[in-house]
Amino acid sequence: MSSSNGTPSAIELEIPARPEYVGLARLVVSSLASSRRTLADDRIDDLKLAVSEACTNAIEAHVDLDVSERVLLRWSEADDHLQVQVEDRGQGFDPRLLPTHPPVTDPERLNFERGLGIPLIRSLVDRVEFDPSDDGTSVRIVMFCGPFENDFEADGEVPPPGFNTAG
Amino acid sequence: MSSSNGTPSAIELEIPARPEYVGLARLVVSSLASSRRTLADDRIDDLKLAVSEACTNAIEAHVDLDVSERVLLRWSEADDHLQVQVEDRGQGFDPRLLPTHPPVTDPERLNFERGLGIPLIRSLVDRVEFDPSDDGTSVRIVMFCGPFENDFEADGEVPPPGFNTAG
Amino acid sequence: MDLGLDVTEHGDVTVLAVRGEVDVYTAPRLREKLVELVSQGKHNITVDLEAVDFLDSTGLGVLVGGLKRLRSHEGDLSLVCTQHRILKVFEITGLTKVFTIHASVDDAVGA
Amino acid sequence: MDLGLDVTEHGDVTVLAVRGEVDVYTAPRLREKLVELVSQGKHNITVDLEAVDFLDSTGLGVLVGGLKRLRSHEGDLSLVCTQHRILKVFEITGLTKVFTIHASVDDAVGA
Ligand SMILES: Nc1ncnc2c1ncn2[C@@H]1O[C@H](COP(=O)(O)OP(=O)(O)O)[C@@H](O)[C@H]1O
Ligand SMILES: Nc1ncnc2c1ncn2[C@@H]1O[C@H](COP(=O)(O)OP(=O)(O)O)[C@@H](O)[C@H]1O
Repeated sequence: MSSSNGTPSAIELEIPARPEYVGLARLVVSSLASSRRTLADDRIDDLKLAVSEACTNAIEAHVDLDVSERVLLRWSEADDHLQVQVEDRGQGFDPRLLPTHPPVTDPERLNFERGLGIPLIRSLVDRVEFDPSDDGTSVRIVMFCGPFENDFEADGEVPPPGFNTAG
Repeated sequence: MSSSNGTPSAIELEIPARPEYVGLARLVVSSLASSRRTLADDRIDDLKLAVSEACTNAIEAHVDLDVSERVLLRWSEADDHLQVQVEDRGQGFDPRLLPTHPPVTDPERLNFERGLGIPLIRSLVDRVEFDPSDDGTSVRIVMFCGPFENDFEADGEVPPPGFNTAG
Repeated sequence: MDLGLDVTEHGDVTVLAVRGEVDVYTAPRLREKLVELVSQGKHNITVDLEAVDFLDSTGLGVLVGGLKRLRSHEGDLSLVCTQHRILKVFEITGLTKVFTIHASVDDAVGA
Repeated sequence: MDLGLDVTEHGDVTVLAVRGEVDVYTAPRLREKLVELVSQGKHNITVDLEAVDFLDSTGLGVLVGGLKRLRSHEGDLSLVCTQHRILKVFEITGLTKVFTIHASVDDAVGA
């Protein structure tokens, strides 16, 4: 039996750090989120995409390392929020040092095929924390729900900070 | 990160020992099994039901114990088979001492609302081993697939040993 | 995980249509509904399993318990089931010999 | 997890209809297909996303890469998308201003 450090009601999914398992992580998260009646369908989609991006980054962080490394997804719930933690054993990174993209109207914009994941996560969920260490990275994603849902609901149409869509 | 004892390609799902999570175990197993192209749809259904029965027993084994106990499901694959292990921390049991049911034509048969799970598992999968200990029970379920699939395919219409359907 | 339970009357037959997954989590609701129907004097019940996606031994146990309860009232509990994967569970456990299994609700209520 | 990729020709527009989930696992297949089409001289491509259930940043990256490649051939890559949850991903990233997004394949090939 693996270590169940933390909340007794947590659910853990541990997958090999390989692209074919990101779909399973999405399936588990959307199944758990939809049994949580207070989370609207489009917020479930947001959470699913954010977790998928975090898992993709976690898997890519292992690319140059031992292929037998694994990614852990930990789901937990509280009265007013639910939380998904994605842990990897990669080299870590400094989220403050990520480049920002040029404005979308700049022809240079097309040179950025990458780097869309973290801004997406930031804009889709209510709270995200990146906790890189020498042992790997832990990404903690929080969605408020239950009685407090409306207070915290983000408007998905507004470009988040980190994107420059100004002309 | 939880302990990844064993195969690097294993997938682990750890759930609280509560009835509402058996559906998640089924979802994960059927998703993994259907990405394994060599397992026919009705065999996926068989595996899903067998794993569900094993998880139900694992959860029931915790009923009188600490509710914070957890059930671990471990999926692994090899060339010619896939394996699902279900581990609990319950009191264990001796599978050889389970009662057999009276013939279905006996009116007494209706007194057996329970005890259908393990015979179902035995009949649905290619191999099952119960490994009870003082620390809990581990149930190992194996389905052959890939090039060897047909050799081992069970005929679901034949009542398995352990059931007495004779008149 | 939802369990749908719809009751309709067809002459002296009460049809309980079940929808979704019947397992250790949802089976108690099926049991309660059957107990409730019997206590309302419904002694001829057909459980329609056509919209059931999954049925495990807990579900079988509830159906066997319902049959037993109805027999003690001189009644009966029959099933409607044509789905191969659900029928298979009854076949393996020998319960096809215990329950009357109809191919449709029409069959069941006309029978 | 399957990714469906169907190519049809509509006059001088090549429509690539994508089905399923576009993520880090499947996006390489989409990229290869786009590269293949461009190397066959198809420089006016519409990617139909109506049957896509999921699209992440890897998928966005492949589409941006395709647009860039086609522009360098004086061509274009446009999209067909009306699904709210897919459109949203383009909106958040500002890519609605980079791609021409049509409401139907007819719109796209007539345009
Ligand atoms: N879990 C992680 N471990 C190590 N580096 C990471 C992790 N997540 C993100 N990064 C770094 O941050 C960069 C930006 O990530 P992201 O915005 O998701 O875009 P992309 O993955 O397309 O590059 C990545 O290229 C990577 O260098
Ligand atoms: N994992 C387990 N831990 C402890 N006891 C178990 C376990 N699995 C099965 N058993 C015992 O075996 C019995 C028969 O199990 P089963 O055939 O699944 O029927 P049921 O669960 O309906 O009783 C159970 O009642 C229980 O006493």
